[in-house]
Amino acid sequence: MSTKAKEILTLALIVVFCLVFYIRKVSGGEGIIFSPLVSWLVIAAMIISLLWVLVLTIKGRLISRRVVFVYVGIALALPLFMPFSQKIPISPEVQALYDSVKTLKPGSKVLISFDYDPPSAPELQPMAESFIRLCFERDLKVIIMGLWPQGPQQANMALEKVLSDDKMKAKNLKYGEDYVNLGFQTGNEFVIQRMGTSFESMFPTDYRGTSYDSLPLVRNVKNFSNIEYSFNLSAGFPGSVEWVQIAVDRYGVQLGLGNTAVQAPQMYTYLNAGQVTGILGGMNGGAEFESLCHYKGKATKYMLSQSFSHMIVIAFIIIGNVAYFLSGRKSALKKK
Amino acid sequence: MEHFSLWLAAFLTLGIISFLYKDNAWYKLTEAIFVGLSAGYWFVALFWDNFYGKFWIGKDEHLYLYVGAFLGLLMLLRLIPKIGWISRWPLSFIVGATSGLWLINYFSSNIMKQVQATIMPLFSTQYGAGFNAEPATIIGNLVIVFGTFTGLVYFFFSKEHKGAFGYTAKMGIWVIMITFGASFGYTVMSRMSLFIGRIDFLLGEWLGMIL
Amino acid sequence: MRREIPLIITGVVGVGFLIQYFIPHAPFSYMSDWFSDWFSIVGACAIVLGALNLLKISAQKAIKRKKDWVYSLVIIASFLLIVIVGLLEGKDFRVAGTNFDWLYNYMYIPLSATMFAILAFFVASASYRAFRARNFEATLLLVAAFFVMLGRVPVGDVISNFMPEGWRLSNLASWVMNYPQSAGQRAIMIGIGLGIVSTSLRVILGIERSHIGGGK
Amino acid sequence: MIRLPANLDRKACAAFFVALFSLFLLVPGARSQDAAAVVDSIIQAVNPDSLPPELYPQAVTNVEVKDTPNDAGKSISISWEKSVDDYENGKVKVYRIYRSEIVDGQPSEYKEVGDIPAGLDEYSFQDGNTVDGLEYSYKVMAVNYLRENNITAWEAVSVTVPLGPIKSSAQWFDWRRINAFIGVILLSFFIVYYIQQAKSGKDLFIRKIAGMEAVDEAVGRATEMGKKIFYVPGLSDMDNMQTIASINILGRVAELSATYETYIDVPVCRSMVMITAKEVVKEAYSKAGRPDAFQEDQVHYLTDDQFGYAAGIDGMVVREKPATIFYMGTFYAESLILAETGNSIGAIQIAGTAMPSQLPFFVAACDYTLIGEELFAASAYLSKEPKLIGSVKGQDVGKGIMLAAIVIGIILETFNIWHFSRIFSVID
Repeated sequence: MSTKAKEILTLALIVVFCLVFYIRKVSGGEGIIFSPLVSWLVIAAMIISLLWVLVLTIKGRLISRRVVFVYVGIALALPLFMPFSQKIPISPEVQALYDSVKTLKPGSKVLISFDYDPPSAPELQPMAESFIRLCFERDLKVIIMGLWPQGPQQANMALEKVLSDDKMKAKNLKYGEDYVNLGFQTGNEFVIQRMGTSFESMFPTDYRGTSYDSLPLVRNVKNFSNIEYSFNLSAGFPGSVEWVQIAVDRYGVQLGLGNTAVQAPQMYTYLNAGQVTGILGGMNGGAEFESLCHYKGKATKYMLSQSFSHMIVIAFIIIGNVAYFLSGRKSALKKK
Repeated sequence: MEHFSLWLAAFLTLGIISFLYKDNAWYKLTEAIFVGLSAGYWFVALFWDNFYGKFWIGKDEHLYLYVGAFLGLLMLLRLIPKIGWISRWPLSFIVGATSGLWLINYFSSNIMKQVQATIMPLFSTQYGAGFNAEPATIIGNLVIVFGTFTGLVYFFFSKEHKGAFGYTAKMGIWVIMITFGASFGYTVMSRMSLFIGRIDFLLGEWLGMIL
Repeated sequence: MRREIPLIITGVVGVGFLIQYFIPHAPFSYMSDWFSDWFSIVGACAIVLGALNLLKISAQKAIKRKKDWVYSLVIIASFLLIVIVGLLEGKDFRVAGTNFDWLYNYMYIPLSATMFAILAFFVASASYRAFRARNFEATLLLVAAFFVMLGRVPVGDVISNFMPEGWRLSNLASWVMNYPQSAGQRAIMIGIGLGIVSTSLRVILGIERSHIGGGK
Repeated sequence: MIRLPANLDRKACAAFFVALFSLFLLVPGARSQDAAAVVDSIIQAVNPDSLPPELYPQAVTNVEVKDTPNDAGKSISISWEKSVDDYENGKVKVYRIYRSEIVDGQPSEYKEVGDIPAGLDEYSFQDGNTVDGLEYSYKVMAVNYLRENNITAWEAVSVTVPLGPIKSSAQWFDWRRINAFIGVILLSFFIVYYIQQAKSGKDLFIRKIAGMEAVDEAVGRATEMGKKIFYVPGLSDMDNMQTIASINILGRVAELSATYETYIDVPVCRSMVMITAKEVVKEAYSKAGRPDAFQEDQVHYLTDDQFGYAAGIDGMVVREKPATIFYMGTFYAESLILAETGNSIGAIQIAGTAMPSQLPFFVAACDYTLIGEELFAASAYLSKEPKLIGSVKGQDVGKGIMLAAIVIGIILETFNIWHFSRIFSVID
């Protein structure tokens, strides 16, 4: 069969697969979950095939990029159907963040800045949800804003999720009194700088168009000195670096960070220098925070996929090095 | 419409993923849509957020905004080839302002702040606390001081990296390599999470396979 | 004059924005705010030039029937589609339920989120290729990455369960992140700070002037 | 082309220092008068009959109101020590600050300007909403209350006597930043000094920067293979020093490729960068003596969008297969998408960025990487212009001073001699 024919066949199979499952979903089909036996079989099959790849490599046949891609895809997708759960160890920087929130008195005002957009939501949305949940549980007042245009929409999604919980419904939380969403403002780090003198000048209205003055929660909040704690969910610029440099360094704000795992390493210098109280790094940080808050959210659910994908990457690094050493450090292996 | 929306989103998602296999017509189509759509998206966003939201609404109250509009106008003179060189004026303004602001901001945050954080008592938890640090902290402090010192030596440009100086610089690049390794390792995790998000869309929201 | 005036503007404006940091009094206190607003407005004007450039090059490609010219038409069409929808929508173009919002949610988001997400694959293939113990530096990179990668997921602690509390892989990963990693970051940051100060000064003093271009 | 007067640089240096030092002249007359008013408090119970007296907390003590120092005005600071009833589950739940404008010597109505929940040891509040020049009077209240289901059952309030009158004003120099001021002047001095040294003909050494060493070879290879060079100037706009540094490097690389008669393609994602890069490449071509070879479309805009830009460049890379790719400037997550795709077609890749989070990817996937500060020194290295090299020498002296400060400081602090790190403090 020619390559072209193979490609068309594969494409057709994918289309059929999608159609079958889509029709199944539309007609009310439930999600799929593997039984433990099947799960173990899948894992065993993956290990055996990896060993096979190792054998091939030792024999001198290097695998192509595409094979690596297929393995990564499988390692990320299949664990979502497995019924296992795992214990999550808590790292000190997550504990520190949780503790610093716990020491706040009920009624304290917490400013949460949503500085990310949907592409980074898989990592940051679970943190947002569990942080807001924690604030509400401890009767803290939540003020939301965004330096990224799509941030406040993400905040609304998180709020909706948290408030739909029965425990939260019982608290009878009111918009404007217990939480408020000030919306998005352009100007990147300059927004933070100007908030140092006046919140109202940057957010004359909230995202619904209600004027700042008529929101009881923020009416008396002039600037950072009226905020007890702030939390920044950040996926890049403008984000944590700007919050630390301006809000912390210039206005002495107490700041906690929720970062994508890419950004997190850079933030450890700030943690060390005492500029931030704690860091949630990546989906793992989110899962740790969820377990501190005794809540099973999406971060916890996805941790299995996460672990699997790490194992796959590590496996390939080992395979790559085995091949490298067996080839007598020939530079021929350097490319592909 | 809802079916169409989901299938369209899935079509575009899979189109990008198909690039992993090889460059193909599907990817070329999605790439073209992406480039055109995102350029247009930012065009609209900048028009409404910056031009309308910042300038048009605020111009009567804040007269200084006219300066921005004037600079923008000078920039647009580019469209008239004969006097296009005037657009260098707003550009020099921006470059000048950026240099001034960055000079001082990075001096305080990257130099002052980081040097301050590096200067610490090695055997105490903080200045004046006496020799109260635990062995792990002391080792940590030593590692930080050693790493920062050697790392900075690596960045010396005006001295040849030879002799003792060269060895120090070499250790500096080792520390930097460890830093890169750790960052890389951390990022592997982050990147995996992102694709989990897309799988959640494809297999969950679209095909309804995930519980 | 084509070079002098820009040089003078750069120098004067540069010094002005440098000293504003030390002067809390108006108008210096407003300068950085002003600049942010001005820059936003200039950016909004400048994107017209960029968009015209994109349209021009795509149109040329289509007219000359160069290879893959059909895709150039797709670029033009999708650009015009979202711009027309967005401008007709008015200033509340982002509100949920608008046509712009639909384009955003069902076209823009899947595209950009997926482009972001295929990094998962590139990161794997890059590690497969790059993490080889080729020399001492590469080995250090490999070892640090290895510990952090394992230590940051629960599996790491399952493997290192035999170690006493406080010495498991997750603790080790934290230690690496907190100390050697921090040290390296700090050296890089101080270096960057010095580099930026020096480059800014060169620009302000007019020694580095290639950004101004040439001509009379 | 008009030549610049040779002494312009010196004039510019002089002007720069005059501008900096003239700040000092502004300073003396502008120091703030800290009109501080310390008042003992007297209990003024609100509605004394309505609640049992034991519910009332003691009022706060040692209240101080003053114009917030080192600021742009419009702000008054109030600080106080906690009430004796401020302890865990004590009688103070919250402190409220009230303000009134003084008109004709008499305070008008007091209105709440802020509150702080109890539970701290010392309190300070900044009222950032005053009008400079007007006189104000303040009161601080210690409040006890009972609240059930968001409804306040009762409140017991103890108030201080009116504090003031007090005015807010703006200052001409921020004394908290005097250390940064001196530091910037010192560092600038060294840089300018070595620039002068270099200009007067002193030969200054600059070490090899591996990535820049390879530029010749990389451009040469593209020429041999008859393929293009891509130059990607990163994601940021002209308001970022990395982009400016990248544009400077572009000037040198474009000149080189013009000399070798190799096509350099610059896809950009910001319109202003496009304009600047066009000027730079055009100038490079005429410097190389081939002004006619420059094409307007060599520098072209794709999209402002991060991943749209990455998708576009990926497509260009796999279709046009450039021999050499430069990535210089600010990069975020797209760094690895670009570098891996470039690697898959076997291009020589030279990267440089000051984004610490992206450096590892470039190091892993590219042939050469400029790490942080090297990006800023690269244009000096490539140009070999004495003045630029002089500035690099000056920045090295700055680095030396930092290293010395770190060593001395650590010795002083470790042996408890002096709290040295304070002089680098940039907060307050």
